[in-house]
Amino acid sequence: MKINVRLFARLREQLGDSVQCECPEGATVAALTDQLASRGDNWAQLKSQEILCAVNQQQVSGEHRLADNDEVAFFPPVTGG
Amino acid sequence: MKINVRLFARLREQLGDSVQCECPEGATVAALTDQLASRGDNWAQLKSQEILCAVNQQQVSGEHRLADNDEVAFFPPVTGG
Amino acid sequence: MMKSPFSPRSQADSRVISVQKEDFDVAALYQALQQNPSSGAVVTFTGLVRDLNLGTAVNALFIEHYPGMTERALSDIVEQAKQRWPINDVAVVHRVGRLEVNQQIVFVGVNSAHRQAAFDACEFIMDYLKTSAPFWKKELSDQGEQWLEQRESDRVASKRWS
Amino acid sequence: MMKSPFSPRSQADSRVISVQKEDFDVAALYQALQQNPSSGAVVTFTGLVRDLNLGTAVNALFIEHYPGMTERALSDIVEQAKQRWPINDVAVVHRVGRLEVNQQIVFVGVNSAHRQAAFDACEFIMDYLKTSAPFWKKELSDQGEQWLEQRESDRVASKRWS
Repeated sequence: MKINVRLFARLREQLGDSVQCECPEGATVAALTDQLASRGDNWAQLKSQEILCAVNQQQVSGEHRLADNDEVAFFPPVTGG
Repeated sequence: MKINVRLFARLREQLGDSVQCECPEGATVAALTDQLASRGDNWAQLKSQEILCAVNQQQVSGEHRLADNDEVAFFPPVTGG
Repeated sequence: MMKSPFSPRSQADSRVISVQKEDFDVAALYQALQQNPSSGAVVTFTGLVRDLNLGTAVNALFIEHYPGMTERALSDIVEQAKQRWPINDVAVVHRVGRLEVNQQIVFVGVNSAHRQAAFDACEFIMDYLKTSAPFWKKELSDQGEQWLEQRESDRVASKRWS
Repeated sequence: MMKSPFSPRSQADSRVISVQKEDFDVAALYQALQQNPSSGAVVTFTGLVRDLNLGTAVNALFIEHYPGMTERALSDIVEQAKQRWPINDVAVVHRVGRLEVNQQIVFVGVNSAHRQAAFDACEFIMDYLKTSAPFWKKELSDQGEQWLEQRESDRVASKRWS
């Protein structure tokens, strides 16, 4: 299935705005994170404890199961206000 | 000595804006309150627990000793804001 | 540019304390509080005349004060707030006389580097004002005139800071 | 009369949630919050760009957000506040893009019958916004650009409500 990955703040600056991934049916967020982390050095930081993940604009944990065409966002802790 | 008594809110409406008193040298606020209370019915309420007293615009307790020409104010609990 | 009620900016932090019949302009008061470059937070409180109090339909309020003592009490409260929190500028404005429903009664505005100090100081000033500044409110309704009683909740609120 | 951003007054209480590049007008936002006759209290918070952060002289901020998710997160936070406190109208405005020192970043305004609910809800919204709305700040100083880290004090502040 096709997954649209978006990145924000320092992740966006280091890894780019967005990337398209192919994932096996029923993959979890954790599996997608592993797949992205294997791309090389800077991508490994997605596995850091502090990086947050949202699927279709709702925050989720690693066990969340993905569906075709999901929008998955990775970002550092928020600092607005 | 001469004491200027001022009244506020419902005390002012019932007893008048102000009144001049003659007090013996070294009289306390409590003594002045007794003296005023003896004027009759409506004046007795000055002895109520909830009535506050200020001398020269600073809140004081009954033991406070008065001086000539002091301004003494009696008023109910405040309700501004 | 609008004249700031806060006197010279290069000087120490300013205080505005005013007891007045006239309405006040929240926009101008806010603007003055916004101009301190070391303030990251501005908190304002405005009290209004409500149309309903304890089940009574209110037409208007009449507010009496003790000229001189009121200003002194407000200064004391602001001074205490400045000693307790790292706040910069403070403005307290309270109206007296007859006020109609929906009109503004009181404004408290505080700025500070950080938001928690600004929130706490603003609440503290309002809580103390409610229990220790000599103002009295009379409610005017179709049932007649009535001096308000101090609320137990206001006594509790001011005690939590001591 | 100024057009109110709060749509029809006779309807249920209103919410304004806006994420925008443009500056906002605190006077207009306040005026809308002041017009509810059953509100006796209006509390506003405004966050500003400070000239100094953790010892660094700041020239400007750049704020990034996640369009769509940010608005949804702010709506959720306001909804939670409305469930916890008897508040009436709420306005939350947050700017994005480049902001200079002393400029306005964020506004939260709440009205309510009584002041405690208005103060608490306003603080709650700010505390949750700081830890759960997807905004990121980059600081621009003479030392270069730097993404800010979330403060421990902000995590603690948001936990006190749970």
